[in-house]
Amino acid sequence: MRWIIKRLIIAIFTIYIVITITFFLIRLMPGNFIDMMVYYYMTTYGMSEIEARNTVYALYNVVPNEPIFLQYIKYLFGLINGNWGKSYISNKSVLEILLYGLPWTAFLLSVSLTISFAIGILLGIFMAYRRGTFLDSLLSTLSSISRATPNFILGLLLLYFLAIYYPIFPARDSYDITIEPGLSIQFISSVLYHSFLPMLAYILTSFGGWALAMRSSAIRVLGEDYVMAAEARGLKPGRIARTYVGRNAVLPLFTSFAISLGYMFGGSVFIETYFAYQGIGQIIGLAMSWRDYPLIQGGFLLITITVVLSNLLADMLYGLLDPRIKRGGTYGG
Amino acid sequence: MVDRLRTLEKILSEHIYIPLKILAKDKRALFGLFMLIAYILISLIGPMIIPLDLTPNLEEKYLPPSWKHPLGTDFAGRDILAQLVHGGRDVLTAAFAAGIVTVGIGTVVGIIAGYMGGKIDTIITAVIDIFLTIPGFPLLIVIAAWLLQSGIPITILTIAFVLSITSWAGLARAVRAQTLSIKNEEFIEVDKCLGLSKLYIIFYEILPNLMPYIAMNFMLSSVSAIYSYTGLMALGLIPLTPGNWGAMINMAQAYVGTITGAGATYILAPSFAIILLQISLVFLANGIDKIFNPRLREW
Amino acid sequence: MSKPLIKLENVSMVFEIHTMFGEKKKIKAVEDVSLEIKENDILALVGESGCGKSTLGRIMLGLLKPTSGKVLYYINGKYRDIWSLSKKEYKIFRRHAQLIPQNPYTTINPMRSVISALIPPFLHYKIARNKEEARKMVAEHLKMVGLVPPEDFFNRYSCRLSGGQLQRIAIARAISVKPKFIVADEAVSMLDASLRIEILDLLLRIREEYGLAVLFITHDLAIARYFARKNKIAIMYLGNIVEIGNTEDIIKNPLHPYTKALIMSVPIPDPDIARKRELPKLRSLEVPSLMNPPSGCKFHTRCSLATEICEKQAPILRNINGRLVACHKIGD
Amino acid sequence: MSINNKERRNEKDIILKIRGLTIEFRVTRGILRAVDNVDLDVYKGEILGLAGESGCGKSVLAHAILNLVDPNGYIKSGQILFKQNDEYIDILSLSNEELRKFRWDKISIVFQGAMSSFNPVIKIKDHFIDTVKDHESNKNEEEIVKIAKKLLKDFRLDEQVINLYPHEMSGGMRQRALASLSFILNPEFIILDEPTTALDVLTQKFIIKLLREIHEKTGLTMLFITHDLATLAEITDRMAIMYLGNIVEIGTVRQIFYDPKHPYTKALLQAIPSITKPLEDLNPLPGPVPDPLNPPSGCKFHPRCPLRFKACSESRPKLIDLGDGHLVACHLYKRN
Repeated sequence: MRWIIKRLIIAIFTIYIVITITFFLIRLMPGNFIDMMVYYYMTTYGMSEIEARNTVYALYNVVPNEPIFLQYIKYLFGLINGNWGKSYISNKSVLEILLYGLPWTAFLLSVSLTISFAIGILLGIFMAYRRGTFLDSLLSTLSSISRATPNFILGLLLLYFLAIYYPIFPARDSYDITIEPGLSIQFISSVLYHSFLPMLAYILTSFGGWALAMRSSAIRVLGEDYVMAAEARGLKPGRIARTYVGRNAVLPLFTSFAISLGYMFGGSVFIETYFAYQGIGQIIGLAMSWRDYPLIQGGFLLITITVVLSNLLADMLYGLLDPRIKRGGTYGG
Repeated sequence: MVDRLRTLEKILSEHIYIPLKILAKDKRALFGLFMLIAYILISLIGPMIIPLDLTPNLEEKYLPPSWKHPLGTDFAGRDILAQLVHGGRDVLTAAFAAGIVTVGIGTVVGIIAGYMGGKIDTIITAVIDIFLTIPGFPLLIVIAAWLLQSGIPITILTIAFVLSITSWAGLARAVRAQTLSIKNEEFIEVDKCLGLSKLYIIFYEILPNLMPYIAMNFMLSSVSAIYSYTGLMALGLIPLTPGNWGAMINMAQAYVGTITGAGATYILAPSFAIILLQISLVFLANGIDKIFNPRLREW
Repeated sequence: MSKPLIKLENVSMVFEIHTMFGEKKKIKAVEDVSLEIKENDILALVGESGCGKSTLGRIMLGLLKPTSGKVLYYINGKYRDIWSLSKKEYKIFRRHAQLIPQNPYTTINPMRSVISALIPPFLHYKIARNKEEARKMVAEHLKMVGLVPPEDFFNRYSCRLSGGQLQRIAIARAISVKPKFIVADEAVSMLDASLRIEILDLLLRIREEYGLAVLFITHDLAIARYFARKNKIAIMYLGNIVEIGNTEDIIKNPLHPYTKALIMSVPIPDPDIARKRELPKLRSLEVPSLMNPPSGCKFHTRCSLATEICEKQAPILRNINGRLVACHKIGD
Repeated sequence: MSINNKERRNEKDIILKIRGLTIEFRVTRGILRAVDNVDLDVYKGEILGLAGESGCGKSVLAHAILNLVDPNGYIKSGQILFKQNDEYIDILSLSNEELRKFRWDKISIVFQGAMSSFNPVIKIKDHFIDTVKDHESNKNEEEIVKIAKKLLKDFRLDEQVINLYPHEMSGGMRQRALASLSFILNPEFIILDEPTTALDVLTQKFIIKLLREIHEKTGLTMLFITHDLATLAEITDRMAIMYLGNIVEIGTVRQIFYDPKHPYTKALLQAIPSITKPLEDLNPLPGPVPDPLNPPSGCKFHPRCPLRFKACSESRPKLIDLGDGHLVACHLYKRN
């Protein structure tokens, strides 16, 4: 229990740190960002200085001549109350824009992550059992290639070959916009059809990392005495693979969960931009090219919160799977 | 003179022949090593042989591969191979610089946390945990956006530094764990009894055991640096460097020729240049333990 | 006999363990131990795993600072607490007290060759003026511990050496700085039975030549008897010394109930004798946890003689027939 | 006690026959022959001790009886014959499924590292349940738990232990739990691979006594493997001594301890300190242990043997019977 609380505290602290970074990055770093922005608006859009200044202050929730500490507190409370600032491109609330994109990204990533994790684990345990064979070295090579290929390049190639050169799959959008969104079969199949290539890009570039991690973890477990003991007891091979090898080998993989999810979220900026898929990634990509800072920061914050929460979930799952965490302590000597 | 030659022979055998012999057992790592060397050589020597001419020559645009243009030409009739060769230096410098900075920060922080222990360790571990959870690439975008606006020039070194901010924590954690376990080994206790200094213990006892991690992480940080650097450039989120493979991808996307298929090599060439480099680094990283492990050295 | 070289006065060691879930636990590894080792003498410290004997050895070497009590070392004509020595004096103590650890495979760094692990002490104390001289000294020391020709061993790593060879290297490394006091912590317990006597004989010979005082830590009474045949044995149980006396006296006539049980349990390589021996009478088989040790005499939960007083009051070491025993039930 | 049992053993009482067993391992520097052409008989109802120093192949040999070999090792040749209904079946030629069903049901094994022999993420109870279910699928969990609790009690463990995870028990408790697990399917033969090595002396003594009691009560055949000759003196009926993959001597426990024939056995017995033996009787074993990858020619002990002569380096001696069932592999002896 205390362990969960500790993880929770670290999670909250991480989010707090990220908020603080985004706040101070803009306000305290050299080059006086606010003045720069005012200058940018003046030159780019031909505003007068006062006009530009007011626009910038409004966009970033800045009250002029207010002590920085007070601004900071206000910023924090603003965030908690859902006031994440306003987007400069659309003049809409940042949180509103992001929350529109979140479900699409969450859908894309969670399905891709689940599938690649599952493929990786099965492949990894298979390679571990067949280690040293030709099949193992072939699959390891494939996994290394998967691990090494940048997802944006694969996404681009898939887009180029399977959507543009041979238009088998749609090249843009998360669903056919002529279909009314709803729980109709038409809509759902359209969503799946549109998400196929982006998911493929994620899965093909991330299963390899899991597979290699699982392979080495499973090889380590296969060398453990309890696996040989299980074989000696005449347990069925399936049971040994699942309860003895699989379960113990999966445990260390949970530690790399956050890193991998963060990596995939990073990739979403590319994938969603290329496929014009209306998730957070595309929003951030657009915000970046428009220099829409409130939106960029909001997006970063939202991604961080998602990653931190998913990580907390992974930690809890880990606690459930590993009794050494759940019940610590030794009985007797 | 003879003595010097003998030393040279010893160094060659110790640092080149034996590692290669060991690496030869792992075909993939050997492939990775040779490819990496090839990339470095091409980036160093290539620009001297193949000149880069960026003046547009619209009569020659979207030419298919030929003897004159082995990889064809781009939308402005410029040789693709020349751009590819000239861009390598930029990518590799950024990658290795990021690798060095990452490894430097990660190793120092990890050793301090692991060796000192106590409160310092608790604090550093918490920082490591936080940095591991913060999604690196999105943070990179925020920092890049801020850099663009703040007037700080974006050079390869700033990029390397920014890339390392998001990737040192993984190595620091591994180094810390390793340091902690070595610290309690009996040979360290014996060293302490013999009165050998902390610095001796860190440099001569702990560091050699960390070398595989350090070398492996150097490769892997380079991999993620290449990913971020070329990726950001491919999306046009940071200023383009002419010839940089990411920049080539960016340009290729922007022009219709690649969609019609006439300039396919313009998008394929840099893509495969990046993929192949990444694969070589990953292969080498996976095989690196073999080079450093004395158990495998003494056949 | 000669004067004590190192003395422990009421030394206790409490470890605070932070489990990975943030809980704090206290472990009393060593409790109120007083003993001394004379110059050029051997004390065998016998106890089962987890009784605190290794911790006690680390305390005597100055590797661990006891939470209470003093470690006194005879230096420049006086007994001085090793934790309040001047820098110069500490350097002398540091050179005098050395360790031979248990696991031969971790006595030198597996990533480093034999020569690179053996040279630094010679240079550190300026015993050798340069590397070349240090190499010669390493060769001499390797010869002294029976590794010939020494040059064959210079560039080897621990993975290519046998347990016996590595333990010889550990001895060579410990004596390289000409110490006066050595803690041998289970120095032969990981070696094959056939090698043990050989290494013990080597250690005895070196001890004789150098005039070393040795704290010989082991869980094996037979080994302790062999090594400390003319000297003393101390028996340890859950952080306390329960009995100290001359080796043969203790083996032939143990007084403390724990020592008795221990001696009755030692396997004997003689089928006729082994099968006639009885199982020691114990109230319980479970060794209590150090995190939650029994009150009074720590052995009372298992002792068949235990009465009320044993649960309430911790016995102190008393002199009984020229031997120190900590038991309420003996000698009255 | 069967210690003075001098009767000639009957050929048909042999429950396990090992014939010409050779096991090799692929290691970085080459091929290591861990078990080299070994013949061994185990009689029904006896406790046979198998002794040897680390790396002599005794554990490899014992594990091979259940056809368990590390992934980098393989059984090169030989037969392991187990008597079932008056017929011998070769364990090494069983199909995977037959082998799986054979294991634990006929022969079970108690491994050295009790800590690591349990799956850390499941309870003790589940180890019993998994084992029984994969052999006799008709038993329900309650029945299994009931039997398991009884077995744990036989080994003086509290019933509640069954609900603990392995890491929640002490080393002595785990070792006893592992021993009770080996009885769950009522095997005919139990292999004990250094079952007491990691334990403290008092618990060790207790477990030895307990095993002896159980043996006398049930007449179970046991193979007891250890590097500690002293422990074998207390528990076994017969002993086999191994050196570098070969069995060099087999005899009753009294024959081995009071009348050892092989020079290695003699030297080994002289090198073990004891609290009863006079110290002057102790002698270190001469010479270094040879590199197992390059074993000496002929008799593998000859470089260290004080009695070696020309034939010793030329041909490998075979095990010969000296009468009384005392077997020795040494050129000093001629067949009786």
